[in-house]
Amino acid sequence: MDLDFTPQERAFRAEMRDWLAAHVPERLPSMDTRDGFEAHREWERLLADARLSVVSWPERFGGCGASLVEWLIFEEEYWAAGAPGRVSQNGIFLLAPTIFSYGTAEQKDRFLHRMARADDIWAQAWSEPEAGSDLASLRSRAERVAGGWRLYGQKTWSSRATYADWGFGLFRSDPDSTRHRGLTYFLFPLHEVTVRPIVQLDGEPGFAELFFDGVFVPDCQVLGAPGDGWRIAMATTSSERGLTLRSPGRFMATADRLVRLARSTATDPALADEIARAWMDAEAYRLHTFGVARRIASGEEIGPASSMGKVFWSELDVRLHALAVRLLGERGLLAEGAPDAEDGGRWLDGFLFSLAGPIYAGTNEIQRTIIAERILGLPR
Amino acid sequence: MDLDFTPQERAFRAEMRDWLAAHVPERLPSMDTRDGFEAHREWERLLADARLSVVSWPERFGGCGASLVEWLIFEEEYWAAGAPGRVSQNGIFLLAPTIFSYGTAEQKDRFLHRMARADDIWAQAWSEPEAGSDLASLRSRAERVAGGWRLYGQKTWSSRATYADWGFGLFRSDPDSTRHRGLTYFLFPLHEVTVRPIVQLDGEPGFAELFFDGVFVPDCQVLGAPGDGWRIAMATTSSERGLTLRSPGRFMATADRLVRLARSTATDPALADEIARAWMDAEAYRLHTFGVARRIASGEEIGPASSMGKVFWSELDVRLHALAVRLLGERGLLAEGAPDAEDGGRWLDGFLFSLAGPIYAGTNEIQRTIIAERILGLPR
Amino acid sequence: MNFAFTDDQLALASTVREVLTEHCPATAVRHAGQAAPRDERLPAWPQLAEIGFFGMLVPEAYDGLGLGLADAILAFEETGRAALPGPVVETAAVAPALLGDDALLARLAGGGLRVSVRLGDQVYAPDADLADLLVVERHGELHAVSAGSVRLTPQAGVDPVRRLFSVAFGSPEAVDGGKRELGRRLDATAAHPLRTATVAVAAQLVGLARHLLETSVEYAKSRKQFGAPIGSFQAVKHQLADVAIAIDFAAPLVYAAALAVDRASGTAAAGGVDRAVSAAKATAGEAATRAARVALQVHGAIGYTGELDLRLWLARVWSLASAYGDTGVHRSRLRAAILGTPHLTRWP
Amino acid sequence: MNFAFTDDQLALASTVREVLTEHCPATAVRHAGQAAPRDERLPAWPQLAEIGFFGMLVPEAYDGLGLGLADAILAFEETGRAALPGPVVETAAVAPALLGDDALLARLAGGGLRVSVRLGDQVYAPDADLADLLVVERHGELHAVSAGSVRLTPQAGVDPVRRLFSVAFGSPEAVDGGKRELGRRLDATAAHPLRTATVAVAAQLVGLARHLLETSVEYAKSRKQFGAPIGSFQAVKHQLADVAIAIDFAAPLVYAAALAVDRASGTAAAGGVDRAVSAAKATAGEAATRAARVALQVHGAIGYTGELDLRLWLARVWSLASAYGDTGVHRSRLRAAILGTPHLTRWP
Repeated sequence: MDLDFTPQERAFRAEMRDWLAAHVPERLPSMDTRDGFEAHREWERLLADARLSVVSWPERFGGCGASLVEWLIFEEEYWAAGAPGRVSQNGIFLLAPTIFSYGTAEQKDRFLHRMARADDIWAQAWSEPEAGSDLASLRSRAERVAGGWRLYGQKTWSSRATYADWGFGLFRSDPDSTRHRGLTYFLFPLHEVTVRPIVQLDGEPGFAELFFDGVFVPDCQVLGAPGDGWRIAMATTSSERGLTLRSPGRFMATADRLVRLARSTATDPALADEIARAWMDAEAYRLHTFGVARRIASGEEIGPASSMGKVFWSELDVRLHALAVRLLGERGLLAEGAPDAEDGGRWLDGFLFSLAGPIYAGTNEIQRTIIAERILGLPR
Repeated sequence: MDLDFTPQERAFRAEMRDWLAAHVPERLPSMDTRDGFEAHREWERLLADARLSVVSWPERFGGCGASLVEWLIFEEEYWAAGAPGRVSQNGIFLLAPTIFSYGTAEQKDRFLHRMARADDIWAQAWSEPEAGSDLASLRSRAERVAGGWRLYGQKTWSSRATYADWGFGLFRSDPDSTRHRGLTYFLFPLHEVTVRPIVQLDGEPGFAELFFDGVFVPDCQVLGAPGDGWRIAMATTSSERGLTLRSPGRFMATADRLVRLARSTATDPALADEIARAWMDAEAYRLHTFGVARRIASGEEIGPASSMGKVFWSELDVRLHALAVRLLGERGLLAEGAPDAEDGGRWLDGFLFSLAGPIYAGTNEIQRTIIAERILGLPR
Repeated sequence: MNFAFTDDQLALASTVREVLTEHCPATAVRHAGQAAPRDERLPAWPQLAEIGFFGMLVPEAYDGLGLGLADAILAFEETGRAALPGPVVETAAVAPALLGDDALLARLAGGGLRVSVRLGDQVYAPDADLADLLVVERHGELHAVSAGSVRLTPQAGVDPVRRLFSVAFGSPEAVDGGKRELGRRLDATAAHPLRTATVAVAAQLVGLARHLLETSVEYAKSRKQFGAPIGSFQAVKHQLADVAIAIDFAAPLVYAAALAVDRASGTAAAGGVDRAVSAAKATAGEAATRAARVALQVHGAIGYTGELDLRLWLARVWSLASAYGDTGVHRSRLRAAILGTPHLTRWP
Repeated sequence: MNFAFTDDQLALASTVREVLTEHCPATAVRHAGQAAPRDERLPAWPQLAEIGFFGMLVPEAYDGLGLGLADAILAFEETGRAALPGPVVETAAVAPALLGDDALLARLAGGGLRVSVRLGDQVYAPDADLADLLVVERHGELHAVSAGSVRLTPQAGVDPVRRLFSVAFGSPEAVDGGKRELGRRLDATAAHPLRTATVAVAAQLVGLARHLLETSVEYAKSRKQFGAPIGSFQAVKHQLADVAIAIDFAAPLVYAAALAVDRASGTAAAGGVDRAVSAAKATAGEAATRAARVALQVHGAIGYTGELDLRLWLARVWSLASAYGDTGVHRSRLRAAILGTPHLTRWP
């Protein structure tokens, strides 16, 4: 057991740090505005030119074949440099792992490189109005027609869908099926779907509703076998919950910013205590992730253990941001545009965003039940 | 609305304070030892001589007819004076309200005055090995015989039973009944029952198991109607959970002792913050109780609202003692008899005792469910 | 000793509640967060004026009701429950304490004068653009100025309804010179008005928390997941029960603080009253913050959006929890008061 | 970067676990809390000596295994899981760091020397009556004395097994004079030994917490109330899940602290290592304390009594959580280290 980076890993870190120092732009407008979305797409393209948009992917799809530890290093440096949020993250972290595992050679060639270059930006379409946490109760359906399928129904909480190019989600392809059976995984262009933006707490349309009234999807845009969607989607949501989406770098950067803020402010010792603790918890999450990365690298299945990480990071993220808001007093609740807002209102944005953490990708209540039943073995 | 005591209430407080200052003994040995039990009985008799063992009872049963507010004042003064724990409390607070409501005139005359004088000390016998929180699943049974009943079965967690004189509890008198129906409330002398002490965390037998193998109980020792035991016992457990047993005085005295301890010790500000908060919570519990007392005095039924108080005081009590233990560092875990123990080990005793609070008289999980279903109206 | 509200106190609150139910529904609150015209940003204000709401704490000699803060505390709680827009606390609770014996009091009591303040550690004046009169503490002195005579800079924040403004003085003449009525130094000190503001806001937080709990309970009864109402799951039940407990034990501290403020009114300093005020604000702020967190968790993603009005109540909780000292500030004051006072006495 | 235990490290822990399963069952722990004779209070000690446990951290030149703390950390975790009686950490982890290059090391490695310590802010020497050698810090100097040459006063506490003693020096000659072997001043400073003790105890707390979680899960599966196993109720599930999460995120801090101590061994002061040590102890102490609270809540009244052995594990958690600085002490050190350091760097 050690915590020493290899010379190669150290060199990789130095290279990333230099590149980011030279290229990270000033703060971009919100990716949930049209201009901001395109600005974020440009940034993704700049990353892609340096093969840094998907460092862990093979070179032929636009990556640079980085190891898991190198990916974690990249993420640490990325967020420490104050680089923009990733507008491509739904595709890269939720869909791509499924394409790598279950896609045809043609699908890989058609979609992955364009995704890496942000030529296609993807939106997820998991939830439905009556199926939030309970994905198995999906009702949107797919009808078999010559050469493909027609999609009907409604999806909601589709993040990025207002401005994205493509969407992915599950539809009930066998009308007689119930629960987990008979669901198929579809890929569809969003311009053929009716998209209704949903305004969030921060006033921007970070989510949208999608309405399908018979949009045609050819067979080549079905991922995996028809009826097998649930199983391969579970691999995807496990990516969403597990290591891949929530690298420690983001929380470490937030914790460091919080500590800098506390040092520059007169901080009550009781509040300072909570801040120090949150910083330490970010450290715990990092160390925990190094352990998980090691297990993944040796071929272990992480499975339900990823639920532990989900609960921990989502509650840590709320705490980090809530502490900053408290620390700033009345100024903590100022938004972008307010002359007195600290750091352009990023703390408030981050606070509101963090509150969704314990809800999405399986609420923390569901995660705790998964831990109790599938890890501890308690009865249903 | 006001928080001003009347001249009469202020005079009552002054009188109590003077009497207690003159009479409260040095710390008595633990009431869960034989000597300690008898020493506590003597103290109860001293209280009774001054009509202070049951201030709110009518004079003919040994009390002085105090109002509810006066009783709260008595309790504040009692605990602030550092007076001993009440060895008679099971009888006074759990059984007596039921005798007052459902007992025959003969039962009142026979039991209440002797209870007030600690001539009889009572032990509760609610739980059974397979029925802890779920009282309705009791299995101990009563068989009808000429002139009375014979009791069979086993009870557990009977507090004070090791040295007490009498016991009270529910037995299934209708063999065909299930759950809440067919239970009868019996009063029985403990010397006819086999008592096995249970050693607690603190090493003393605060609880005991009771074994019944056909002990005869005459009809005059049945409380209420046969088969009606559950209903009248519920009135009793509501007393245990509600206002009567857990007056704020005890927590206020603990909070004051904690603050004095913190003032005499170098206290980290983060710990000081929690201590100040716990003191304030004791204040909140006191104010809340003044409100509840007012509602009871105007004839309102408190009902499930008493569950709120149970959760609050039991968790506050744990916090108050855990804070003192933390404040004392290594000395916090010393027991009575250790030369360095603070205040004769009372903080550790109190800490261990407090841990039972969230468990007994209906676990706090059950209380939260009661609040959700019966106060908020959430579905079962 | 009678720690229960009188029939008069209950009747006042109930009247306020009826007015707000009719004239300040959620749609009006939502609209107030978008609307530009003044009157659309002040729903129910004319009706509240009619029932004497703005004169509750004004002496009868000036056409007010001559009540104490404790008499009015449930009425303030109702304004929180309804998330009533506008400088409610500043006009109805703070201004009477600031203006003292003053000709403006009668106008205030009649609902003809809206007031915003920036006192003590306050950084921004809330709803200052809706106020006729602004009272600002500057170098330890209180100045009453007309809203037009100072420069107000909007500081956009989380709450689109309760807007914050920084205040800058345009020209020296605007202060202490100007018209007799609107630009002059006040004799009052900020201590009592700040206590009043803090307790009235604490009451609003209790009201907000009650609304959030009720709304969450209703949602949990109707929303189904995994084939059952989510309110039938123990995890949801226990979170909501904890909110109910937090509210039930915060409210008495707020009511007791109102009594303490009334008793101390006029006297300069009283350790007991400041302790009671800080206990009220710290605890009410925490209860409401918890109610907000649980409401969001129970509602799930939809609570987060403009689809529901929930977000307006959430934003108000955050906004008021930080107003007049947040939980942390008041808890550190409590720490000093409780651990730093050699002879700690309880009240009463 | 390979933050996973090697096969050798895992094998050592597994051997220790097997020995403890066989020779230190719960009955032996219970008996150790009652027994007077020394050997009955030290179950599994001879067998642990045989497998070289007490020489893990002793250099090979002195017949030890020459391992680092990180190599042995899982073995210490196992001693926590079994609630192994006796001065385990003081003998196997602290003494090698204290005695340095010393003839006693070989005796220690062979299991022939039991050690207790009172260093730094420690008030009491644990299990001092079972020790041959006592190392006491006094006026900033470390003295090794035979247990017989000082006055030990038992300080009865919550844990009947891990007994605490105050230490008083009977006669001045006993110190610094006396026999060459047992009464002399040591060259070492307390910093490194204390770090080692703190991290080893943190590992024991993780082990205790794991045992409490397993025991509670088993009980929750079998105990029925309201017609179902209590482990099927969401409220119980979620409390146990939170314990699992707390342990899962405390353990890596403990392992990283062990690596940091090994890296810093020999050097005088290193901010990073002290921060890592405090993070480990604060977090492990809190995880174990939470495991104890939940265990008691899940077991109900019976967990509170001598009917089950649970109370021995509860008492050990409380005892070790307060040893070598409790969570509050270490958190205030962390606060100073994190907020007081101008250039905070992470390790590695």
